[in-house]
Amino acid sequence: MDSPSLISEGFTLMLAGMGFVFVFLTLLVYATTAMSKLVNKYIPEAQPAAAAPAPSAAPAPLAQDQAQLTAVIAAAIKQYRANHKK
Amino acid sequence: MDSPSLISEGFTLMLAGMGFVFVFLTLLVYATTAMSKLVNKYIPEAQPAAAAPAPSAAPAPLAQDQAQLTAVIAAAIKQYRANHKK
Amino acid sequence: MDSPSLISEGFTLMLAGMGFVFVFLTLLVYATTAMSKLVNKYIPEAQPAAAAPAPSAAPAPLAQDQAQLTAVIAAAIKQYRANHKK
Amino acid sequence: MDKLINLFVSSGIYQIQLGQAVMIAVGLGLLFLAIKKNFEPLLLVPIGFGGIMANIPEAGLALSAVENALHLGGPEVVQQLSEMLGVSGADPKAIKEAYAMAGQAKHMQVTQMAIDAGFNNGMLYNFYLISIASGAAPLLIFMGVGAMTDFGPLLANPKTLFLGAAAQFGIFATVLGAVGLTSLGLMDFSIQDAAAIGIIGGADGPTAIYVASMLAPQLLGAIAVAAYSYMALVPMIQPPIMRALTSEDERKVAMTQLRHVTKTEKIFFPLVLLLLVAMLLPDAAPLLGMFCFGNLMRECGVVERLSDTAQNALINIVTIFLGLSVGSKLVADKFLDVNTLGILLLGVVAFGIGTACGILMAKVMNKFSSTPINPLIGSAGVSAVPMAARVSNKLGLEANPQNFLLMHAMGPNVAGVIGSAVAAGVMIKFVG
Amino acid sequence: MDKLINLFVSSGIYQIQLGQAVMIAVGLGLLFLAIKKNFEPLLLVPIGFGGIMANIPEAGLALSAVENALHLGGPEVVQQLSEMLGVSGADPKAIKEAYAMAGQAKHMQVTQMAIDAGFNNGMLYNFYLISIASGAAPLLIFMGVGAMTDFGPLLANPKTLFLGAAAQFGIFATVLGAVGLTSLGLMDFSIQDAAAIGIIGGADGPTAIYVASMLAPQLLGAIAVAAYSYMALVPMIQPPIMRALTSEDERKVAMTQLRHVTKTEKIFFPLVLLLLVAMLLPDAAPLLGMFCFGNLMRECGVVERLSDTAQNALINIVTIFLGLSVGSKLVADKFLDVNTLGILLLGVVAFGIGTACGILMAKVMNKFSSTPINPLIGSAGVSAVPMAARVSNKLGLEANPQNFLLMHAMGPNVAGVIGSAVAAGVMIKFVG
Amino acid sequence: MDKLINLFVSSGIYQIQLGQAVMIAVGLGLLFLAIKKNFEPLLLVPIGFGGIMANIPEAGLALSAVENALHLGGPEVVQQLSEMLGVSGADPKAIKEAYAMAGQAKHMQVTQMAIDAGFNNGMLYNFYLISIASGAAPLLIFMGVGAMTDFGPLLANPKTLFLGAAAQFGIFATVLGAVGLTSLGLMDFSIQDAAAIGIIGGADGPTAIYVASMLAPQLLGAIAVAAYSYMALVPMIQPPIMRALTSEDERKVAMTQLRHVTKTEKIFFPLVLLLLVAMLLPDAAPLLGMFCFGNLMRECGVVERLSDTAQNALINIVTIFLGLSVGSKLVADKFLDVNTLGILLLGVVAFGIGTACGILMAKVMNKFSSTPINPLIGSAGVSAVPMAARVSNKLGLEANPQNFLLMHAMGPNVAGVIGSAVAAGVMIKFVG
Ligand code: NA
Ligand code: NA
Ligand code: NA
Repeated sequence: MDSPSLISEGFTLMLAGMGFVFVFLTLLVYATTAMSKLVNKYIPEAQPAAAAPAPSAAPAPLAQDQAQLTAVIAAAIKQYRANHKK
Repeated sequence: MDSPSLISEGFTLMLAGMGFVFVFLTLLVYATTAMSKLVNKYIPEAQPAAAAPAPSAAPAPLAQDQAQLTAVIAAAIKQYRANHKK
Repeated sequence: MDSPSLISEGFTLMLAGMGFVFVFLTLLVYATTAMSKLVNKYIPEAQPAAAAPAPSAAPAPLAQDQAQLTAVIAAAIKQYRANHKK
Repeated sequence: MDKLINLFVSSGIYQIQLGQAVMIAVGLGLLFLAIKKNFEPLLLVPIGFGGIMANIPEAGLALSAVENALHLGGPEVVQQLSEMLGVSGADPKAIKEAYAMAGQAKHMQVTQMAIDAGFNNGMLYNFYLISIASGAAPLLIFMGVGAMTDFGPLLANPKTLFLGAAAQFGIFATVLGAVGLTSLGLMDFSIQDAAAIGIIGGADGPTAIYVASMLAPQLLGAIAVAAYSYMALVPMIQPPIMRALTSEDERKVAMTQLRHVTKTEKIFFPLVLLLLVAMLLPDAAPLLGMFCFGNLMRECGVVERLSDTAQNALINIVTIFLGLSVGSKLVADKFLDVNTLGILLLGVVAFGIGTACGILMAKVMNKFSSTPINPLIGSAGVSAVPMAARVSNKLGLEANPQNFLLMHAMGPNVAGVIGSAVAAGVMIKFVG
Repeated sequence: MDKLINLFVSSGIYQIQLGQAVMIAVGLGLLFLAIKKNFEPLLLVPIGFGGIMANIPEAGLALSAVENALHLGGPEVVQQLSEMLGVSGADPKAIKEAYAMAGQAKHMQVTQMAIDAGFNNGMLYNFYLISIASGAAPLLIFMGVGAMTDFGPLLANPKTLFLGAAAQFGIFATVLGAVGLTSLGLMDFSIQDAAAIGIIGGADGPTAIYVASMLAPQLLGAIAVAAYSYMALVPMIQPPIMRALTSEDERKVAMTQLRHVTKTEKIFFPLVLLLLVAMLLPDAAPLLGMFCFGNLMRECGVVERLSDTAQNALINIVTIFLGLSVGSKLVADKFLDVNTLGILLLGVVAFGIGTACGILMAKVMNKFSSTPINPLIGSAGVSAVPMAARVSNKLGLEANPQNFLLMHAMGPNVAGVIGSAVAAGVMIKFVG
Repeated sequence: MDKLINLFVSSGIYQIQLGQAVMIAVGLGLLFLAIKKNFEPLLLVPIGFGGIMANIPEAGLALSAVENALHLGGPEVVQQLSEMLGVSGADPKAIKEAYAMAGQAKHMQVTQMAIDAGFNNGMLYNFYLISIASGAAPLLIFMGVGAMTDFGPLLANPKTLFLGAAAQFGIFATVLGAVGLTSLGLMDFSIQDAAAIGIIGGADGPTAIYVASMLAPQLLGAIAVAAYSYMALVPMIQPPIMRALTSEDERKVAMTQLRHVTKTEKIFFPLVLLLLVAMLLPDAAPLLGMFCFGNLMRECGVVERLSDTAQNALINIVTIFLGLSVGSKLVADKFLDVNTLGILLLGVVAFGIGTACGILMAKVMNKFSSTPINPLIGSAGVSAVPMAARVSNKLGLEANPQNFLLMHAMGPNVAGVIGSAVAAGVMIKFVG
């Protein structure tokens, strides 16, 4: 940046700033729109509690919950370590 | 205070303390009485929201509000600087 | 403890720990039972506010309260100092 | 087996000192007074419980990292501490004194060493540092009290401020008593100690704690216990004095109804008070400033949610920590001392003198006033809001069943809060 | 007698400097605006009161231990300070500058000396350290604001995010204005100062305080006062600009009803936003992270009690401390400066430009959009939630009594909060 | 243009490490479990969210000033750090190790240097310091839990304390398991680590966090996640074990109705418990002391407002900070380790063994007791209040639709809280 004048610093900040604000909010528009579409397609409101196919009896999803916790973390560790073998 | 005895320190503290408490609360009596008189004279209860003459339509006092903010601070700065010219 | 192996440390911790937990909770069983008995004997529910014999008129217990505060603390200090004369 | 023996040896029952047992009993006594006798329970329950916790042997909950190192550390640690502080030998008392005399830089160095040796501040000690040593808790409670205070009766009759002034004589007479006892060799109080003890006569908990934390932190436990206990005892301490100093006729005096006070006056009052403090006594600015701030939030009508929080969630949270922290000052070493008895004695004298002076002042004012003043409201000038005002009302009703003094007594009652905060400022100014 | 004279000499009225008197008047003025004119009273009441307390002569409530030592200490103390900082002579200004240039280790050493000499941080200074210097208070307020924000209208019409982006031009134009005034020699702002001033145009109090505390703490008082005052003035500042830039026909445009937004979408939105921040602008992570956290607590439906506390007790407590701490920056030395006038001027310009850009962007979008967009909702993009949205609604109703724009304007309104937090992140990144 | 490139290079998406991406996914997984599956949402929502924030690349929210300087500072800063710590070369790992080994004085010196170089503690790191490292947050939560706990059922049947004792075997068996896995070379736990992992079996969140913060802070994230997750899973983990160890007839056993417990007994109980702790196990005094204090506030009936605040505003505020702070320990470096899997595995084993021992103890007691004891209430001894008691009730109703065990199971349930706090005290005593 070799000591620009204050004014030019101001200009750069303005351009970078407004540019970034627009880029960020544009991406947010797309991300939000996509999220809404996916949510309304896969998790429609009538049945909001079923992220996985679980319309069976009560005890069934329970066993699966326990698995989910370990799965969430074990998968995380596995994937991480797989990618970190030196 | 050239090392007075503990007792004399206690006496001084008592005299100064009671003296000051009375002076302070006496002034507070006068200040409060004066305040109450002024308030009841200039800001009577029936119309408690009007510190400045503002009984006109809605938009009028608005423009004035903006001025008030700047006025409050600008006047402050002006007066201060006026008194600080070396 | 002269550097025991990790396993033996674990065993010791288990024995000491479970032993202590049982000793503590057993004592708590006895203490609680005793407390309940004493409370129900000396402070039965119908009259729960009378730890000292105070079923007389209103002013009487009042004078006694003031004494109680000083008594609580004065007795404490007295007993303490009595036992601390070197 | 070794571990079990070790466990027993380090258990409380093996290590307890007599003083700690006594203080645990005192803590239980305070809980009894609070729960059974309803002595200012909001403060005395946490204080009593904190006092018990502070005296649990070996737990060191009320001690600093350095004190814990000194108490629980082996001879090696103590040796290091004494070397660092330039004390020859390993006498704990000498080390503590050297520590107290040392400057901030040395304090930090010694504390770092204690932490490196594995010792930490106890839980209650940390609570104390944050809530009381910083000055924050009493000030926030004062803000909440301000948000709960209605200055209407005072504004309707500002002369009652004189009653709040007169009642503060209890404070200063007690200072004199404390230095007197010291001069007689019965007690051992410095002028700072005397000032902090005197403030008990202000009948105002947060003010007493604030002043004690600045002038005589080692007496804070006893002073706070005395202040809150005597406030609870106001219905017993005051009536005999009030009856002795007034005639039946005087007690019957009916007062003229208070005039209506406008909302605007109530908004201006805390500002007037703040400006007067700013002009005359900056040392009372933290206490009275926060008090006025709380009151302004209450009266201005536009920050309801802040005022609610100041009167509820915030003051409750602060009260819990303040109470436990005061309790942490009930450790045996510091509390079980003949000075504590002196404080209890002087405290009740302070209340008595304050009450008497309030009554006498009211009698004088009644002589010179155009409207009648019932001398019974003078005793309310010690503050102890709202108990003292209720006592005035009760004695008034006894003399004349149509004579409701409650609102008249609320004026001197809140004036007493201001009066003792001013007295506190003067003391901090002169001997702080 | 000596003591009484001493008392008077050290009283405020004897010691007050003109600047302090002026600032007390400014504080009273802010209280007037807050209480009488309802200018953001939740913040301006504590700020105004804090400002008065900060200027109480000799009390030093807003000063650090070192500043108090420098101001109240005798020549000996000042001498010690100057030696420790390597300043020759005892000019307070030179000592302050040397202190500001020194590193952390030296700061600690000097502070320890000041404490040893009997001086302490003022109450308001401690509040400032804990609430603002730590960054905690604005973040916690942002969390509470998140817990109060309904993103439904934004999710129903995500395009309105563009309006929230456009309105941020007010921020950056103001940066340019500030450096321009400096280049012209009228003011004296660094690029950091300019960035902090610009953020006033974000119309978002906590964001402005957060950025100012990081980039230009010496301007924090003026910036916070300007930000909150102009937010209160939005109903006056915006309408003329909105009328000037739109035709009667444009203001009459009716918008199609917003679609229903599901609970699940509302739960996912804060996570989507957080991930985008994580990927693109880590420097905005504290602000937007806490905002999203608050919003997730609100929407997820399983932590009601945490959400309630974040919206009530916690945000109220933090607001009290934040307000008093901002007030502590209204000390005369730092506030009574021509730069403060510049800040007030630039702030209103920022609001104006932001409003205009929002309106113009809405006009452009209306051209290209399949569904009609009323340009009046563009001005809501500056945030100032929910005032700006109400202004849009009001002008819409004036043009067409059946045209309710409130919910439509809430989209850009909350988009403006996100937009200015992003702008804050960019500024901290580049000039922080 | 340079600035925009610079912005991209320093953006998260360019800098993210695989571990961080994985941990963000774990955070989202925890939020899913909390929100969708209702796994202890009050803690897991803040923990999950905090975990995501902690892994935002380049933001350093969970890192100390020194760690941030090491990670984000240029080679010059790293060089300075390594010189100050006496490390040759600039290997970050070696510098971190040297820092960990250094004493308090050196820590301060290095931190001052990092701040001078422009780096600061991250927001979450500050939250962690204040809420967990100080020990305050778990203790305050325990106080709130005490204020919510009704000891009536326990007082009606004190023998159920034995069930709370037996169920703690899960804790110590797990300690053995952890050191066993280490001896087998599968994991790498010290005895401190093993103790902290064991405490998961106590089924008590704040106790687990308190112990982990003292004995194994580097494992705190995994331990807290395991503790809260398994508490949520109690309705799945316990029933199979309970069915396996009891016959249909045993499950049908009806228990005699609990006697009435007086208010006075309830007031005395926390004091009895406190005194026993004071005498026998000072190391459990902070945990059980605050628990008893909360309970005394609840039962004494004279400090309603403090009790309310402890159960609501205060515990909620503390929960928010505690959850975010635990989340800050989910940084990739520390969490993504095979030890975490070991902790998850050992945790569920601990719950299982505790459940089994509680049931077996209840069967033994049923043999020797004059009144019948349904073995199903034994499993409630692990605590996990009130879930475990509900599970006992549910299985009882399945066997006998007239058999309501809920109140009977509340006795061992709260006994389990005391039991694990005692176990925690023993562990801190022996390996702390
Ligand atoms: Na008083
Ligand atoms: Na904005
Ligand atoms: Na347990």
